[in-house]
Amino acid sequence: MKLPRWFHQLGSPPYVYRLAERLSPWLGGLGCGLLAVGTVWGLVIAPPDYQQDEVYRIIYIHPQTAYVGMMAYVIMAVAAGVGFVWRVKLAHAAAVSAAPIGAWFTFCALCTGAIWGKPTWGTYWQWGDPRIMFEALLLFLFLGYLALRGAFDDRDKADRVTAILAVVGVVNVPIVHYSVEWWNSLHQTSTLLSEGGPAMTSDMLIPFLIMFAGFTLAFSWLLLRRLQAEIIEREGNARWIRELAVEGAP
Amino acid sequence: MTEFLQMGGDGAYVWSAYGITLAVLIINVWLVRAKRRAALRRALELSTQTELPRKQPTVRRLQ
Amino acid sequence: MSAFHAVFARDLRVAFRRWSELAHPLIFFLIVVALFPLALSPTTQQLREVGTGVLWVAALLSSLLSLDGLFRSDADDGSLEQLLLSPAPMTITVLAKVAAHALVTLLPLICLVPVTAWSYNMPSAALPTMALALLLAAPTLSVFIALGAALTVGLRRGGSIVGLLVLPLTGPLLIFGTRATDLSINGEPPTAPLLFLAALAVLAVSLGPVAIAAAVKVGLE
Amino acid sequence: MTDGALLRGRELAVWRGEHCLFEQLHFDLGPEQLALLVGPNGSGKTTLLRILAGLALPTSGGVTWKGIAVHELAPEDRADVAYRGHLEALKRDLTVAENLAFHASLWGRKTKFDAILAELKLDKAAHMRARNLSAGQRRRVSLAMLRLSGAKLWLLDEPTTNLDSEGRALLVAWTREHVAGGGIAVVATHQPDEFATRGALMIELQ
Repeated sequence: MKLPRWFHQLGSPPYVYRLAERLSPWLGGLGCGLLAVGTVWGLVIAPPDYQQDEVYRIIYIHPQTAYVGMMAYVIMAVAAGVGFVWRVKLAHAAAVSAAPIGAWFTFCALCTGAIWGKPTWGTYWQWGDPRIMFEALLLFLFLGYLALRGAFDDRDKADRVTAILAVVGVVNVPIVHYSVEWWNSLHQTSTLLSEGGPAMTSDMLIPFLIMFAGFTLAFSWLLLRRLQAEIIEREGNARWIRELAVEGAP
Repeated sequence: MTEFLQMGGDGAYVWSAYGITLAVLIINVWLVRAKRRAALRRALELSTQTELPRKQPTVRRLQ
Repeated sequence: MSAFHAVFARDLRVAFRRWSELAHPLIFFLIVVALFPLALSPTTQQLREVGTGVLWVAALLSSLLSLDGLFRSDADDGSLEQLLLSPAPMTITVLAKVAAHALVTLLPLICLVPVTAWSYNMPSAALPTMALALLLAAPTLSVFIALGAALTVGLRRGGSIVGLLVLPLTGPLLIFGTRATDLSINGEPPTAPLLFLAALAVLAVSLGPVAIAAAVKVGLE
Repeated sequence: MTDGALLRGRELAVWRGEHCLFEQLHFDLGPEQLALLVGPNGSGKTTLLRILAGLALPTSGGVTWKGIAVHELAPEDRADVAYRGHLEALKRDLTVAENLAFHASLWGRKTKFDAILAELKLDKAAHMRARNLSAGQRRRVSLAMLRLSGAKLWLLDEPTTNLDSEGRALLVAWTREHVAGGGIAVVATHQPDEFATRGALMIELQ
C-alpha cells in the first residue's frame, strides 16, 4: 500500500522534532491565553445557574478534562496501531507520550466530577453517574497500559505489546461507555450532564467552548513536548541528537 | 471581594475543583520538563562515550 | 481444522493429567461465596439482594486464577514457540486453546454457580437464566483472560498485572450478566441483556484470537 | 552468489540498547548447503537463529525465505522451516508417543514415527511420560520431531547438547543426509569440526 509522502516525513524523528519545536510556542501561548480568558469569563462574567447556583461553574473544567482524557486514549490507540502495523517507531513514541497525559487528565476529571457531585447529591462518589463510572474505567485502562509498559525492560517489545492492549482497549471503550450508559438508564440516577446538559444561555456557552479549545491546545503542547523528550530518549545515539545535547538546549 | 470568593456557599467546591485542575496542569508541565532534561543528559553521556567496536561477522567458505 | 482438534485435544489431555489444578478456581470461588455472608449479615433478604453481584464478581475473579496454564506453561517448555512456527495458523491454535480453557475452567464454574445461588436462597426460577448468562459470557471472559495471559507471556512474573489489564474490560459482562439475572428474579424476560452478552461473545471470539496471536508472537520475540 | 539461494540475509544487525551484537551480516544459502554458526557465548548465535526462524526481529536488515520475509511467512510456507532451540517443546505430562503424535498432526504428517524412534533407541521409552526422560532422551525426542517435520530448512541451536557420542554421530549423519538430499541446514555449535564438510559456509560472530 503506497503511503503518502507526508506520512513518511512524519515518520522521521528530526523532521517531527523541529516541527514540534516550531509549533509548541504557538500552542502553549494560545492555550494559556484561552484558558485564562475562559476561566475569568466562566467564574466572573457568566451568570449563576438558576438550579445549581454557583457550583455549576465546574462545568467549565470537568467535561473538558474528561474529553481530553478520552481524546488522549484514542490518540494513544491510533498511534500504537500505526506503530504496530507499519513499524513506525515514532508512532510508538507518540502513543507513549499520550498515555500519561491522558491518565492525568482522566484523574483530574474524576476529581472535579466527585467535587461537583458533593453539593449536587450530597455524596462525593455517586456510583450511579455513568460519566463518573466510565471515567473511572478509563483511568483503570490507562493505569493498565502504563503498568504493562512499566513491566517490560526492552523498549521495542514494550512498544509492540502495549500497542495490542491499546488497540483492544479502544475497541472496548465505546462498548464500556454505552453499556454503562444503558446500565444507568435502568437505575434512573441523575447525572451531572443530563443529555442536553444544563440549560446554557449563550454567555454561559461561550466560555464553555473557549475552555474546550484552551484544554485541547494545552494537551497538544504537552503531547508535543513529551514527544520531543521521547524522541531524544529513543534516538540517543543519533548524531543530530548529540549536537542538540552539546548545544545544551534547556 | 469576599462575596465573590464565597460564591453563595459553594466557593469551596468550585475553587478546589479549579485548584486540582491547575495542579494537574502544572504537574504535567513539570513532568515534561524533567523528562526532557533527563533525556538530554542521557544523550550527552552517550555523545562522550567512545565509538563502539565494529562487530561485523566474517562469512567464509570452508575449503 | 485438524490443527484445531490436535491443539484442543492436547490441551484437554494436559489439563486432565493435572486435574487437581483444575479445582483451584472452583475452591477459590466457593471460599469467596462463603466469605460474603460472614462480611454481610446472613439475613436471607440481604443475601438475596446482593447475591447476583457477589456470584458474578466471584466467578470473574476465580476464573483469573487459571491463566498460567494457558500460555506460560507452553512458553516455559518451548512448545509455544513450536506452535508459532508450525504450519497451522496461530489464530486457529489460539482459538483451540481458548476453547479448551473455557471448557476446563469456566464450565465447572458455571455448574457451580446455580448451586451457590440456591444457597443464597435466590429464587430457583432465576437459576437457569443465570447459568445461560454465564454460558454466554464465558467465551468473552475466556478471550479476555487469554489476552491478558498472552500480553504477559514475555514477562517472568507477569501473572500479577493480568487482573489489572483484564478486569476493566469485563465491565459490560458484569452489567449485562447481573441485569439478566435480576430480570429473571423478578420474573421478567431477560432476553435483552442475554442478546447483548451473545453479541459480545461473537465479537470477542471473532476479533480476540487475532489480537491474542499477535500478542503471543510479540511476547516471544 | 548462487542464484538458487532460498535463504537470504541482508545487512542484518542486532542492537541491545547501546550494545551491538552484530551488524552488516550478509549471506545466501541455497539447496544442498550447510551453514555453521560459531562464536563465543553471548555473541548472538541464538538471537541470529531465532531471527532466521522468524521468531525475533533484527534491529535492521532482513531475512527472506524464497523471497518472503521470514517473520511474515504464510502458515503453509512455514512447513518448510523447522527450528529446534534449547527447549525441546515436550509436554512433561504427556508420553513420548503422545508428544510425537501431536507434533505430527500439527505438521500434517501422517508418517508413522516407530521407525524414527527405533533409530533413536527410544522405542522402549515410547510410553514413558516426558517428565521421566533423561536430558539426552528428551533431546533425542526433539530430534525425532525434527525428522518428522520433513522441513526443507533445518535451524538447529546447539543440537548436540546432552547427546552421547552415538547420538551426536546419528545427528551429524542425519544432517549430512538432509543437506545431500537438497535440504538446507544452519547449525549453531561450539564444535563446528563435527559438522564441517567441504563447501560449508562458516559464519563467525565476535
